[in-house]
Amino acid sequence: MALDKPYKDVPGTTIFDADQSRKGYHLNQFCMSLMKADNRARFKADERAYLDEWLMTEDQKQAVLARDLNRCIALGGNIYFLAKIGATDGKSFQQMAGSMTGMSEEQYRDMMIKGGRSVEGNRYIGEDGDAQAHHQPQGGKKD
Amino acid sequence: MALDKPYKDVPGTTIFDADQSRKGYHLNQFCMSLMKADNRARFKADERAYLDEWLMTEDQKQAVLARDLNRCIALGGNIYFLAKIGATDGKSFQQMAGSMTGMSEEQYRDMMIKGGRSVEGNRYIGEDGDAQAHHQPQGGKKD
Amino acid sequence: MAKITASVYTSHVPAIGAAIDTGKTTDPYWVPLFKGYEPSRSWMEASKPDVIFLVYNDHATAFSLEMIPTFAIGCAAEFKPADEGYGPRPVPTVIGHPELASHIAQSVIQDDFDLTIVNKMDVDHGLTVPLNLLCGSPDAWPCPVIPFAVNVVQYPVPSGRRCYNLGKAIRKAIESYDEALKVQIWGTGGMSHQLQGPRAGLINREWDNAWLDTLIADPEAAAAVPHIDYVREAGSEGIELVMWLIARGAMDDVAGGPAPKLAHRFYHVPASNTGVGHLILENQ
Amino acid sequence: MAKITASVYTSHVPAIGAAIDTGKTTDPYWVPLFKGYEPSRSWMEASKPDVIFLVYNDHATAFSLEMIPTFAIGCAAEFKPADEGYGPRPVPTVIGHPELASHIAQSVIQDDFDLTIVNKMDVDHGLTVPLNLLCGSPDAWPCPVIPFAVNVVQYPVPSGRRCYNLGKAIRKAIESYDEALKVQIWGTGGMSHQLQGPRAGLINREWDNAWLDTLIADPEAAAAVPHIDYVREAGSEGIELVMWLIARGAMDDVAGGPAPKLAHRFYHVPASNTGVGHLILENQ
Ligand SMILES: [Fe+3]
Ligand SMILES: [Fe+3]
Repeated sequence: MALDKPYKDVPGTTIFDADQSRKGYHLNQFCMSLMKADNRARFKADERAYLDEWLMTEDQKQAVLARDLNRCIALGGNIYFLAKIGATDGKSFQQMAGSMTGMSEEQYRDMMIKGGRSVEGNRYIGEDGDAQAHHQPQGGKKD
Repeated sequence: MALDKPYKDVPGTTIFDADQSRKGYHLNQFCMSLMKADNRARFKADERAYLDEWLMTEDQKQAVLARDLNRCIALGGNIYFLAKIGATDGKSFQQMAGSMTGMSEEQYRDMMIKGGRSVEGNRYIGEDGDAQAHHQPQGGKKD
Repeated sequence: MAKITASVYTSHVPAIGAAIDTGKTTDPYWVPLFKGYEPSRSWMEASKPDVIFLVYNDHATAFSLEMIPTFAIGCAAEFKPADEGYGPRPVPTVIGHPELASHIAQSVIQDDFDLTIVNKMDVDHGLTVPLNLLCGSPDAWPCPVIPFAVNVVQYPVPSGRRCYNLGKAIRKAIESYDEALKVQIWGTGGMSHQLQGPRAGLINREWDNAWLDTLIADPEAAAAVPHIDYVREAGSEGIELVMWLIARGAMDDVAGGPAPKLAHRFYHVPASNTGVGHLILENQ
Repeated sequence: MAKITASVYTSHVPAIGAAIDTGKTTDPYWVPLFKGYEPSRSWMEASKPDVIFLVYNDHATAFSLEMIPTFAIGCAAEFKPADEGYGPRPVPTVIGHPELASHIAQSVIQDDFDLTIVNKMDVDHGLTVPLNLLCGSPDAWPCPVIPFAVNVVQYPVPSGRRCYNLGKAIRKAIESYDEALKVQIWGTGGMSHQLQGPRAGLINREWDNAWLDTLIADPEAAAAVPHIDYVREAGSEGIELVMWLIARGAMDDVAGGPAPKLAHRFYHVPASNTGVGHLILENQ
């Protein structure tokens, strides 16, 4: 691609640039529609039917139905748009953010109270911080 | 006013600046609404009723009903917005522009075919060109 | 790498579109005008670009008073002809070039031009009339088009100098795109006209032609012309000419290359209320 | 002539708004945060401005992907609190200052900043939470507010340097307004936070505090920080800090005047996902 992307080497992070924006256009515009109370009610009443009104890919629709925000972001979603789904579900930003880390709500909240996630080991892909791919999923699943 | 307006000394000319835009906001937004065929039909069916749906001043409504474009401009209208009224009436831009000069449609068309209005005497207020206030109305009314 | 091959300049009078749409191009009134564009259509067929970067202004069509962007770049996959009040013009949908448009947006925003990115927009006569004049009335436009809208409706509008410098930044952006595309940049609008008030109908043939001379030979000087000169000499809507400076600023000579070749020049009065000017400049 | 009396900087976390709206400000979790703003509320009462120029970012609220302005200035008479998905916040309508806003728009556009002029817009937590933090929860905000929205959602976002230079131009504009208004300029958003992906929850207390030191003492250096440093060190949403540079660039010392007085400084982790920073700088 022709866009210069110096931000590709940051682990666990997707920068919402023009390429992502293009990929996620209809997904994000669907999210915007949830800023109207009427639309939130219609979405809640029949999520699938509401999603089918939008020119989204089946993958995007499945990711929304599963509330898989990491997948939504991979498919072009942006967190400020996706937050409208969380708002519709009555979730806080902390619950939404935490849901992307593989940690339980409590684990994530505790991490934040203790000062948040450390940047050490999480600056560049290939270091050994907790946000690196080889430490996924974080939190509970120790097997 | 705090805006610097070097264009105030040009005769027969209103520059659409922030002050004009504020004054004409609802008038111009009414004009924009005529870009939808349904709205044009509703406006034509009952102009007064349609205008009453907008937060326009009575002066603005009267100027629209009278198709007095000079008055519309004095009240904050901009020609590109006002042109939607002319389009609804099936008028061309030449007919609309001509209607503001006090000339007949034919007089205005003839002037244009002959090369348009001369800039001589029409650069600064106080010169003696045909667009100066003391030559108004131009065209037909020689009394 | 992509390359700007030529710049095209033309007025974009709505009545020209109406003449085309209603089959009046052979009326005596219109014959001299369309004749002036015949060489341009041949040139266009011989010099077909891969993409046209088309600078125009929206005439209170896509942008109401709710939001007025100074510079807006169209990054969508397509743009439909707008209903300006007469119904949409019967011309093809404009196919965009989202990848190049996004690349240009990224590059010039990082060069301190504060663009508005537009992903949904209908395009009005300001964009479609120039396409007709250079391409005729085909079933599909010959190549993708990136619409670039400049605010010249509500003051303050950008200065000529700002537009000229933006052209330089657009050139840099296009020439850094890693695909070998031939790109034309078009500047539209103008020349002298006034559509409002007792001074409506103003045309200034001498001033228009002198401005064309300057634009060709000394674009720095053309870029230095202040707004008030356009209003005073070329009528209130003559201000549209600042858009030509974006195209001119993108030419090779401005970046130290050779002077462009003047492939065509045409001037005609009147088209409806307007003095029509037209230039084709080729990079050498 | 109008005068910038002070600049205020603060994070604008939505959870702070939710804590206020649901009466949780005295919960142990929130007490330290609101305590940190107590001196600010006293200061605000003692230093009441005539107008607040409030720099913030829209969080996909007023601006969808249809149109993304880099810089948007609110020129309307009023701005309603937006429904961000939870229903509108129960806070007062924001009263604008159309005359001063238009004057600033005219001045900075002529200084080559390509603003989008906005005459209709709802405002989200990015604007209303800072007002609550400094003014409490009154029936009406204490003075008119000019909302100034910066795109930090879709890349490319404006550089820190561009924001800083815009601050200088805004200062010049305000100081040329011919009414003796006391104006505060606020920069909001940040500090370190990341709301997305496996790296969500990142906070960098050391970096945040070093950046505050730099912003106060060496704003030129703060303005030179590239985007990638914010993302890497302060999380993907840490990029919001570029907005603080607009306010900082508008202070007297940047234009050759004396250094500002640090009236208050506060830092707290966490508010929800975010490292909260807050400064008040007074012109001397
Ligand atoms: Fe035009
Ligand atoms: Fe924010």
